[in-house]
Amino acid sequence: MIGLTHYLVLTGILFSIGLVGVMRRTNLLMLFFSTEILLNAVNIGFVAVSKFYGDLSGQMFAFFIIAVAASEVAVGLGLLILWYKRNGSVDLNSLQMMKG
Amino acid sequence: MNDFLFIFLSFFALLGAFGMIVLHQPVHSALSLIVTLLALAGLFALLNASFLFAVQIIVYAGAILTLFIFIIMFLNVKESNLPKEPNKTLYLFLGGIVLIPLNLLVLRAFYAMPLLREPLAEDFGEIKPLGAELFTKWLLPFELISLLLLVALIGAVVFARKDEV
Amino acid sequence: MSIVLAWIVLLPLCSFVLLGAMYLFSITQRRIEQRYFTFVALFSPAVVFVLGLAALRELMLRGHALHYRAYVWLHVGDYRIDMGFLGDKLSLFMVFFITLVSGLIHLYATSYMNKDEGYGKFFAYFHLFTACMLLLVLADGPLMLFIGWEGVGLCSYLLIGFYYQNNANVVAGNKAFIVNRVGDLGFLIGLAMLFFYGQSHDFSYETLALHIGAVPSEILTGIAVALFVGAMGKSAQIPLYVWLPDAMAGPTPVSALIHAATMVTAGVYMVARFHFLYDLVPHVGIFIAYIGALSAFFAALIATKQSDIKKILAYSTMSQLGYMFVSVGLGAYDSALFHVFTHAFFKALLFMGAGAVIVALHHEQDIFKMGEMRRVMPVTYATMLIATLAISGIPPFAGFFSKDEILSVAFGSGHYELWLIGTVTAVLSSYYMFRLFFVVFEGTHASHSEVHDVDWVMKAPLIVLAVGATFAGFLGLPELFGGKHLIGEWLASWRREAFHLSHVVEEILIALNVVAALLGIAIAYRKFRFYDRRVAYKPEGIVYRKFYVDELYDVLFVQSIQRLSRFIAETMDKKLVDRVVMGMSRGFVAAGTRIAWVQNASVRLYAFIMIAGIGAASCYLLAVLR
Amino acid sequence: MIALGCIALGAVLLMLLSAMPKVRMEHCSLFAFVTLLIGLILTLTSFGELFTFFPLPKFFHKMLIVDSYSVYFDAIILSGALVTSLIGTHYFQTKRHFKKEFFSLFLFSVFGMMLLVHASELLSAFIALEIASLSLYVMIGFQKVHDKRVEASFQYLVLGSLAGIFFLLGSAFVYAGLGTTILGEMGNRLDTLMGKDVSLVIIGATLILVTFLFKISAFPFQNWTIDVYDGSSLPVSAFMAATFKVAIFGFILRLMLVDFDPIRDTWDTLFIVVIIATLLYGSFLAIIQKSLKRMLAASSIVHTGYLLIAFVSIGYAGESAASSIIYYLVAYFLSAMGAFGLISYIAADEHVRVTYEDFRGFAHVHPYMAAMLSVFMLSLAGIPSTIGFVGKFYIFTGAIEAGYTFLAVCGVVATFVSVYYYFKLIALMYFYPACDSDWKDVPSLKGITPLTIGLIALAIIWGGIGNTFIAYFPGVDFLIDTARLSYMSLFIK
Repeated sequence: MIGLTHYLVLTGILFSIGLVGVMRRTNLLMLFFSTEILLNAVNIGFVAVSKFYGDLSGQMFAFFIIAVAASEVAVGLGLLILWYKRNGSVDLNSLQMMKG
Repeated sequence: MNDFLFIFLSFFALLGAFGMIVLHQPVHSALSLIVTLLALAGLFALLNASFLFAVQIIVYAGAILTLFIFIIMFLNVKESNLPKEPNKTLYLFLGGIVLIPLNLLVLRAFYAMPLLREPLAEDFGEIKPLGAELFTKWLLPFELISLLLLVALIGAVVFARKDEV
Repeated sequence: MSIVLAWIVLLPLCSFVLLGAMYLFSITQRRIEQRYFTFVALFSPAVVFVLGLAALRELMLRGHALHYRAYVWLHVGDYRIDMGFLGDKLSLFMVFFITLVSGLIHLYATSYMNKDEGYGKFFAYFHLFTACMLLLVLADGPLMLFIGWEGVGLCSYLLIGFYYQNNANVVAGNKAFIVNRVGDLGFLIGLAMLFFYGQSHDFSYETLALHIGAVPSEILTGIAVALFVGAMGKSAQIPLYVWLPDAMAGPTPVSALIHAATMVTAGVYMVARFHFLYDLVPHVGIFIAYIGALSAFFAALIATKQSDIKKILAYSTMSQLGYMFVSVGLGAYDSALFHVFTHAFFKALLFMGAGAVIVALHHEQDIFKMGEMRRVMPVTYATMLIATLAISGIPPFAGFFSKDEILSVAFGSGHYELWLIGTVTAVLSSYYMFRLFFVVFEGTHASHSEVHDVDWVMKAPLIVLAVGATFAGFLGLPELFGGKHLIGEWLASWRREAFHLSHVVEEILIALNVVAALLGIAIAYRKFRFYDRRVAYKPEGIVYRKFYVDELYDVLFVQSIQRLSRFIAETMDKKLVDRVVMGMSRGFVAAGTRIAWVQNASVRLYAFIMIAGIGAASCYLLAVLR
Repeated sequence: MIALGCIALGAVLLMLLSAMPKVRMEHCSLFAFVTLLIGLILTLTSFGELFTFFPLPKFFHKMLIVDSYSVYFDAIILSGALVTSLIGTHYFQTKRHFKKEFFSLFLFSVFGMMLLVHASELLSAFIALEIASLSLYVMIGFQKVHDKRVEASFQYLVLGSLAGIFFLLGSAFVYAGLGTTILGEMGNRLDTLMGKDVSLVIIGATLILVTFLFKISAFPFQNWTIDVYDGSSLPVSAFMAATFKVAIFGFILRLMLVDFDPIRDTWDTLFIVVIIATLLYGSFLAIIQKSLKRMLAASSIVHTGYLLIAFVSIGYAGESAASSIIYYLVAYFLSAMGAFGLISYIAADEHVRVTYEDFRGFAHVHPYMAAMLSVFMLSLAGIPSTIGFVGKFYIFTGAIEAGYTFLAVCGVVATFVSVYYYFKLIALMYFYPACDSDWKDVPSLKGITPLTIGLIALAIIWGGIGNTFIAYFPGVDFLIDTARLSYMSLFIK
């Protein structure tokens, strides 16, 4: 019988994969992809808990999180284009002007 | 049947996510991500969240991912221009190690959760009660989201437009 | 009436603001003539001196301490800290001589700084210093004392680096700053501990003294040592003394006021102020006394080999401060303060005399390039002679009585080795002081040209101080000479226990002191009375060979002592102490540079650190949650 | 509440106005200023009273709360924003890259911060946080011509959204554990669960804390601080350092005091480690910096450490610790705002007068500015007779009262070290001869910006000395008493 726990474990694993993605990828685009995975992992968790309690709040959360994700992506992609036009690179390591 | 579906869908979700972080080409990663998102949409359906199921497919897979792919096409980064990612496996490994405690912690917490489920209302997760809830109880966040999107809009415009100065 | 205490502090502060504003106006807008600055600069100290006298009179009339609570500064719950001023016998005694000496030095400085570009700025800082010093003395609690403490420090750095165009001065200012940080850290820790353990409803000396008995004695020891570390820094004791000789880079009036007469004695004052604490931990007192004795001896040794007139005086200041710490350490706070009092006169006089010589010789500070100044500046010569006699401990000059008292306290306490060090130091100090005196004022064949005497504005304070240096000692005339020990009576509550010595022993001690001083003078006379500048650099000249006694001395004392003092001056002082203190700050910077690699602007690394942090937190939670 | 609406309305209106070609940037700046002023006046009308209520419960369902506590924070945030707009006037006028929309975003971020303080539900709080953060990201990257700005913006965006996700995950856990996300109700549920296993809630709350530790730049989430502050334009750095921290503390204090009170002990050890590491890291970094801006950024990490000391003390000395946090926030806000503002006024360009060395002998050329800068440095270092000292004093006494003597000692040591890097500037300005560089482009002391900075300097000294010189004029006591009052308003049922 699949219960809440299994969904939350899925959340945990997906979240970890997302975090590894953030740490591993140097491509700036991939950074946003990883962020999306992280957000989706959280969504699954919320919706599962929502069903568990029979309370719609969790689904609301998921709904709002999608909107938040969209807005972050909008700004992030704007910056990305700006950076690419300027430096011709989507390499995270090109963002290392300030040191020390 | 539900159990089988869960295992099937979560397998694809994880596979897609894993593919996303190991594939080198942005387009491949994006496609892999779509697999995850669709699998998750299926899981939403399993969880009686029919509205979210639709939103996930329409907004996430349909809009956000399309935006990503559009950007990928727009930038059209050459293979040679793609960032070199040395020591990939090392980072994968290191990242895995760092995350072990967090995962253990999560597992530990969840096994303590009761498996009892409260009986669900007949129409749980359908669009009508969801809409009613959204526009009564959750009115404030809903309005706030509109402001957030407005800010994002201004931000995107500011960054993307040409400078007149 | 006790509000006068607040005005004693506020008035110099107001004149500081006024002078500062005038100076800023003068350099940015329109030039203000120097005499206006002079007027403000002299008016305020004079009034403050009168106010100090008024407070003193009030105290005598009332018979108990004046206490003025200006306002509540902070209150946390029912705990409150007042901004208050305490005028008891100790603080008003300090105020008396501080205002007197500082007034005279102000007058002197008007001539010394004449036509200097930073005339206004100099006096603004000077007044700020006076305000802070008076605040330090009049504070009614440790926190206010700390404000004054930091304030005088700040002024000291500002004035050391006054001629900031010269890089050496800046380095000296920075050095004083950093070394004093080390001391202040100790002081702060002491205050924090005192605050923590001495908690009651407020944080004034009065309540602290009442509640201090309840504090465990190990803690008290810690507090006492930590506070003394602060005193070490401020009063230039081993090992935190390295800044004082370098501090002589400042203008001479600064050296006279801050680095001789007032600020450096703040450490002694502080220990005396916390006598209720130090009385409970006599073993810390012994430690203090030893540090003091060693500082006195080391400094005196170093002084015998110096050639810069102000450095000699700086080491001598350190040496005299050592005496004071011997005395406070042994619980004879009154004797220490008596020495602070007499020392203020003769040391200020020495510095001002030295300043006059320096001005006369167009800012020459090497004593071996001076000589025969007696003829050119007789007034300075006479006053310097008085001051030198006073510091050497020749009766009836001021230094004799106070030094004798300290030595007899050391003897009476049973710590004979302290007494012995003190006496040997006395020989050394009379030696190096007369060495300086003979070389500068006597000697033969001086080659300097174009010497002019200084004007009377500079000489007048010298004469006043010379009178003080001659007669100040009579305020503490021992009973042996049929006098009443006025200062001893005035500060009677600042003595832990009385040491009774029989009259015979006292007479012997006095005789020994005089002999010690005369011995030092005699050696100096032999070596330097007819000091000839031309043969100075030929030690194997015939004149020196004739005296076998000299040779003997040379081998027995001078050479070995020279070697020792050179060792101390060069190896210990420069390499060890300097390196340890300055090294600490450098080490910190180096460590900072090393960890900065984490700050390499790599987002990925930052994310990794974040997630690793979360991982660590999870480990912790895994361990804690059951 | 009305103030909140006023700011939101102002932001939207300003956005619409900035589309009109006739409206110039000066107008927008003025409009933003007036909006903030109205907001502040509206806030101050209920300042210092004890009350709490949920506005429009029918529509907002206890997701928004208005009490003395939030009003107090509103007042700080609004005055912070107001001061930013005043001291930024000169900067915005001389740097041509600021457009009209900038002020709209500015108002939006102020709105987000105020909302965060008023939020009484986790998701609303998150959205408020996102509004504030997103506006800040854009504000940082606004001067697109500088690569540095874009990079800082990018870095903040990436790391900020990563940290934000932990908030969401944490809320999911808390929701799983408690079944609600409304503040107050969460506390009640937690009380009924006491004695049972609440590890899910603890983990969730820890993850929520992560986000806040990130935003206030505590160890190990602090690396971005220096780069982002350095990359931002000075008024924006000042705004971030002073105001954003206030808002964050406003929310997290409410969460900790009202809801997670029963489980707070779990974090004690964790916090002690975090505090010590934060103080150490910040001190070390601040010492080695050559650029003033980076030094201020690094030292803001140290100040976070001090604030966290008070934060852990809450468990044992609730009232005094909470009010000391609030007071310290005011003190830091004034000092940092003054320092950043003055430097932004003096430094003409990105590469002129940014390092310590550039200020060599500054006092001999511009004595008034040097004096003000010294006041700010003294206050940041916590030297007595400045407001910074009083703030630190309250924090350390609170820590000692709560039994964290060791932390207080660490704090004192960090303060002591901080004297080094703050006084270095004072020493350089006063001890050395003026360097050869051209001082002509330093603007003279005219206009609204220097006036504001001068007033801040006076306020700092005022706050440090006390208020008994002129009776009935609000001073330290008033601020502290109101802080206590606002603390009490949290517990009105």
